[in-house]
Amino acid sequence: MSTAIEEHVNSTGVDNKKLMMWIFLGSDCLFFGSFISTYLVYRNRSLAGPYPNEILDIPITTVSTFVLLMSSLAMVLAVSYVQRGSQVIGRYWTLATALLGLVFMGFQVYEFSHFAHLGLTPRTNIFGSTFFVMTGFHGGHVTFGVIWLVIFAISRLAESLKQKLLIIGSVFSVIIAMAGTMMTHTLDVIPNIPSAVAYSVFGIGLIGTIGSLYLLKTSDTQNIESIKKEEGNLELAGLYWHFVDIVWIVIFTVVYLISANDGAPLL
Amino acid sequence: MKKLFRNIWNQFLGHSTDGYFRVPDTPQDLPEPENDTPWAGTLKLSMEKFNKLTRKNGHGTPAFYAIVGLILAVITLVEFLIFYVESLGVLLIPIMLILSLMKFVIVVAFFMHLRFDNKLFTYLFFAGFILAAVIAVALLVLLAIKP
Amino acid sequence: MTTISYPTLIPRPKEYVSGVWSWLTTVDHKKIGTMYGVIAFFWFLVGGIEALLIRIQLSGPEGKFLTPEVYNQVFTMHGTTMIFLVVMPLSAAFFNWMVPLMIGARDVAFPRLNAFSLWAFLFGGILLNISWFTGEAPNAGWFAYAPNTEVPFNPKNGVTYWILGLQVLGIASLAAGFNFLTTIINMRAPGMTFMKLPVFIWMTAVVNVLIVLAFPVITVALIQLQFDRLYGTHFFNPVMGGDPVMWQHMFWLFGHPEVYILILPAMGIVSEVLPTFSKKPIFGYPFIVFSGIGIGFLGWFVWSHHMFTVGLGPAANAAFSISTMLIAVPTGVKIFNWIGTLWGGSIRATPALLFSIAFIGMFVIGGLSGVTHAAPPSDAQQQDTYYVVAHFHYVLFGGALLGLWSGIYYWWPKFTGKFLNEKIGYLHFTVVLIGFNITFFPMHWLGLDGMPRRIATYPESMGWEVSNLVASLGSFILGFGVLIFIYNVIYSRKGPKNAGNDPWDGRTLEWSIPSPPPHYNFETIPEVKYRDDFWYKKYPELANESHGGGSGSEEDSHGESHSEPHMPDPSYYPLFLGLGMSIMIGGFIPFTGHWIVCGVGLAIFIWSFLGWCYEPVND
Amino acid sequence: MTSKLPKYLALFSLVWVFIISCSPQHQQSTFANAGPVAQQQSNLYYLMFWIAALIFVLVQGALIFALLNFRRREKPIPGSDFTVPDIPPKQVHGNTKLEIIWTIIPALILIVIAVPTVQTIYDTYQPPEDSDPLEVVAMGHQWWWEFRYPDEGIVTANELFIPTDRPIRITLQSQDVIHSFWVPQAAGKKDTVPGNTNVMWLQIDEPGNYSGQCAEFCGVAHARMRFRVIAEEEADFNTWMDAMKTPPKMDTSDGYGLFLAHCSMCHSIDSYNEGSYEKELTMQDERWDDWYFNQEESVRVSAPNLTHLGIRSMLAAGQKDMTKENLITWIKDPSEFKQGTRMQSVASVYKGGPAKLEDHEIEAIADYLLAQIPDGWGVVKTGGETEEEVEAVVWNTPEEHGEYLFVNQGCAGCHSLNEEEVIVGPSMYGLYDRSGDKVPGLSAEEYIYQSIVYPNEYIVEGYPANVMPQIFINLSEEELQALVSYLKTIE
Repeated sequence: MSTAIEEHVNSTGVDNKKLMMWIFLGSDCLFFGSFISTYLVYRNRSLAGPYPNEILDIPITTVSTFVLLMSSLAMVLAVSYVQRGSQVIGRYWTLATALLGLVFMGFQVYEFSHFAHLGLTPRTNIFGSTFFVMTGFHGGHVTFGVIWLVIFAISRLAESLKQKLLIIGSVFSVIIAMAGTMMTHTLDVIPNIPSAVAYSVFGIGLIGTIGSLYLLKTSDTQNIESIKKEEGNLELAGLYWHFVDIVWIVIFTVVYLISANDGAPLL
Repeated sequence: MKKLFRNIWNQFLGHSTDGYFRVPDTPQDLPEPENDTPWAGTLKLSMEKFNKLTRKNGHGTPAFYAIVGLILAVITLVEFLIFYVESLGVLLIPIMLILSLMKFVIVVAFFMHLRFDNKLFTYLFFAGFILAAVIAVALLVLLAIKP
Repeated sequence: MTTISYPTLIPRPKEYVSGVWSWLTTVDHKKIGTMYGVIAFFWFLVGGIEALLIRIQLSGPEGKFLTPEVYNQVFTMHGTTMIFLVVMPLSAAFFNWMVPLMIGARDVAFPRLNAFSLWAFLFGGILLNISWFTGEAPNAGWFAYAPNTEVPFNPKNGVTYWILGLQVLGIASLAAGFNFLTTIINMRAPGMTFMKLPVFIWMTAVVNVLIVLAFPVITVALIQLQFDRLYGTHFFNPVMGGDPVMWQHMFWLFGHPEVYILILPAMGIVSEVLPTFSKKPIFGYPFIVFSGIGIGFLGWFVWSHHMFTVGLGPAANAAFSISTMLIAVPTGVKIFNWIGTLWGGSIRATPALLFSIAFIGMFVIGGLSGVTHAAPPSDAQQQDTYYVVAHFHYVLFGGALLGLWSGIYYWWPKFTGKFLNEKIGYLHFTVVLIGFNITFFPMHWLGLDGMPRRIATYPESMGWEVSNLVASLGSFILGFGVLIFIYNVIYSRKGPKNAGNDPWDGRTLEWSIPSPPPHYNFETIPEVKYRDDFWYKKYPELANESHGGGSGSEEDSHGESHSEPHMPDPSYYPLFLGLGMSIMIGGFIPFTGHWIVCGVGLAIFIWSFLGWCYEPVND
Repeated sequence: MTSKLPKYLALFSLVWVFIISCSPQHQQSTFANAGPVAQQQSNLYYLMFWIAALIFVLVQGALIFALLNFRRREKPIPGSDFTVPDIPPKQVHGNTKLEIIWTIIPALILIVIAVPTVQTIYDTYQPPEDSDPLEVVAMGHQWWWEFRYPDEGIVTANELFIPTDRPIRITLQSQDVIHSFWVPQAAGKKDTVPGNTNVMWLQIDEPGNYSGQCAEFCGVAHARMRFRVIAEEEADFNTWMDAMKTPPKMDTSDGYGLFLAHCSMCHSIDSYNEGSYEKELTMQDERWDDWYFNQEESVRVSAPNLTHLGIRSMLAAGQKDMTKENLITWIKDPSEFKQGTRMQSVASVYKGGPAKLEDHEIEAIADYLLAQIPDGWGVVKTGGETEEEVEAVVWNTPEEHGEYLFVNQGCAGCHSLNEEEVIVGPSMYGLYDRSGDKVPGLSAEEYIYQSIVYPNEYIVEGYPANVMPQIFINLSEEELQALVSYLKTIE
């Protein structure tokens, strides 16, 4: 039975999904490009403190940048091993990537909470608005990537359903705890978001359902075709993850290295 | 003159003659380095090393990726150190931009395999990236100028 | 193949469902295209009624037909509807129908994603229009200039509806953009190199590149405005250091490519219709293609010409003025090439051709008036007046919509196997063209006579009464023309199947298959040797004088499997994913209990996402 | 034949529409140029128009010619039974030379347009260097215009007086949303963007009234945001400027008190005094802040300065002529002329509906406002009203005098005499008893005196600052003392 249309007609010899991933990344460049442009345009325009030079902590962020870079390294190793056929080693590296991603998110949660503690929230000034919304959306990308990678990793690593649920459960409770901390510290100053609880419930619902049902599925379909598909998908996840990394490279440069000394605007 | 530039460009980017971003399969495919340039020998040597580290089908060895990762880490460290050099003044911004652009290119070229992959991807991705950069610069210029 | 056991929670439709569900669950690009067309036409009627309301209000001085508040809502929704719910999706209907047929593919690259973008478009439009029923329709113009859209000046939810509706529509457009680009790049029939693509496909590719690159910008701007409105940030709030000009830049960075997103598909259609009905290949194919690409490219560097009066300074104004004028060059090249195509041809004046000719004629008027406000000093008198209204209606109605109508008359036999009645078609064409010119031509004068846009009423002594009355009368003639078209559709639907596979003596691949096409389109994927391959297969003797390819395919001819083509099965999940996403996004509008709505949407979203994951690998 | 008829119809209707539209030029016509800026702008337009007209004729001509000339004809061959067969025409794919020509020609035409365009951009950007421009600040408000003459210290609204034959440099500002300043006969428009300051210039050569309008969509009453530019000879203009600094005749009618009680929180009426320019600027900012940051409860918002309203010709941002009937209608229910005004939605005397005033009170306010004309200015017709006899009132005691003033100066509009009743300001009940220890160092009398003259020096807890008008400083010393002694008696 001849099936998948894309296998028959393929003008350029590349996979449709990979092609679309690259188009998506090109498009996402504009997405983050717009956020970064906004940040740059609004540099030095805050009318009230705290200003970047009172808030930003370069050493800590350098460490978190390093962590994200290393997660990229882990990611490329994961893809490399899986493509050479070393499924298990590849999955370990995938898990390592996800964990490094989690650590990076931890840094971000700390940073958000700390800033809120120092009096900088999205509502404080224009620096707060641009900073939180931009890094927040980057953090959202990271979170999505971590979920994607964890599901990949455990689809092979864990043997029983019980183990899978255990791993996925623990990773997700970490994410939920982080999100909860972030909400309570920074975002609950935003009046329209009711409470961290509602978000955590949404989060548990979303993640739990996706996770467990996906697991049920993958345990059913361990055949050659699905492995092939997973390999392809891991490569896509890798592209996505590296993209998140390079976005952070730019944000780190623009927000931290270049403008960390910005004080009150000279009017 | 034009030919010389094209040669350097091809060597630098590893274009094969058919215009694809593809590392030549064997060192013999490399164009002969020109003897009258002082760096010719170095280039050949490093390309051999590079080809040894990257496999034919466009996937690097773990060692290769580890080296790339190390380079990235070092650049980050350098950035961190430069940040505290106070005498730089205005120069800080271009230096930082160049360093981070290096990191950016390294990740895209090697981790995302863009250097070894179909050049179509390069066009698609950099269409977005360059446009985003142009927009950022244009907005900065437009909103910074107050008549 | 292993059989997969499905959890009962996530059902799949049977392979051949019928009735309503066959439409709701379809992933077939032709059915999706049809639905795009029907839904967009429904919105066209809605937007048209809004336009008539505007014209009634303005038909005389001191109009009391609408209150200023309602008037603002009507013109905002008219603009938003016509751009996002009519012209874009009508173009998308043609993309859906024609892209696979013209490149010789059996479907688009991601059929389910395609269905998803249809449903997201439908629900996005509904979300936007729900605001009418809560009495809070958006009232700040389709451009939504901050700070008029910030809470202090606009405390009702209208602008929030607008923001979130546009986000959903943006997701729909992006999904479609990724899909069509992948399809065009990767699913061309063997031998069909880029320079052998039909011009319409080229324009589709350019449009989708623009969509993919421009929509993220407006997405970010909308996110920022949404945070301003709902969560108290200060992106566009001048009191806290935000800059309203930044909104304008971001909006027009999207908005100007958007203009080309609207017009280029029509240009593509015209470039298909003219050669067919003059029995000549398109004149200067590479120039037509590259000027299309040039327009798309230059479209990125002219956005500030919408902002000449904002005070960017003389240098920026001069730079953007010149870059804007540059666009006239590729546009002119296109127009001359179209005339060149007609020249010396054997022209058959069907309604499709007449609409295409009218497209060129009206578009020239719109283009020339466009040049007059590419010059900032002259634009200072024209900006925000009815002169601009006249200009962009000549481009978007006289241009885009006439072009799309041309496409409808041209491809209707392919869609349905029946012709649209030609006599009624002439009548439709005449009434629309006359009504259109009577409506919009006086607006040139009104604008130069000092009548600003977006005013709900005007005093008696201004001397604008006659022209406004004429325009209002014209708008009803125009509306009558649309009714004629509807009658034509109904009339033709009742008629017999009278169109063969190739009723117009067509040139491109879609005419080589039955009308309407089978669900798998091509029994065997055709091998392409020439540009306009089908034409030269019919008239091999003409191929000698051609230079539209002919050097043979550079690519290897693929081995073709001749088994019965298997197409992807229908699926519930694109529909429910779109529904869940729209409900979830709509749940951000701050009405009482909106988080519950958001949660319900999220639940539907998750369920359908999972269902989607369970779809078989090979479809 | 059938297919030709529609074309002629179309052509005919086009011509008809064109003739109908091109009626004579009107008051906002961009062709009736009154000054050099508008002149240059329309010169550029004419240049482009004629080039465009030429291209239009050529392209449409070629199009129609091609359509008519290259029709597929299946006509019979004369003298035979055969028709000309439908053979495909010569398959022409293109012509590179032709393509290059029609790429270059438009480019050349565009150069012809671009050069004068850039020149005009720079020419119309700044007033000529050797000129002595009059500085004016135009502020767009929702939905009216404020005009300031910083060099002269004059603030006015909705009517911009300018001298002829002299460049006017206009600084454009806004606090609320984006508006656009446009006097079509004088110059193209430019936006007033909050947070950004724009500059434009114009010049008018002939004396006269020129109408202008906000051209950027700015909310509900956008269509009603008009204004008028009144160009006068230099001498007449100077007369006007002097008049703006001359106070009107002293007026202590009922209308004055009612105005103070209900209108003076937002509208200044005394900008002829020394130093009132700076005061008005601060007051306007305070009103704006009060509304912006406190929208739920605010009763104040930026409002037009009404000084010498009697000499203005238009009412409600250029909506109606300034007659007594119109003014009464306007005060009674602003939405008659203009829906959505901030006055109606914010001020406590309206709060969304018609004015909570008796008809005779409204009439009194209208009379009072129309009587606001500089002393010595020509007599203004106020709808046929004759001057009323003002009865001489004699007071026996300062307390009686004070009571009269309390009612007629508008104090009673905000301050009640009953315990615990709050109208706007604090109740005056038992004032004397609690005044002594409010401010250390001030006796009760001194404190009351200060609170009347400088109300912001001390604000009673629970009441907003800057609400009480700071105009009682204009009362005579005798009147102030009378007020104080009256207030002491309220127990």
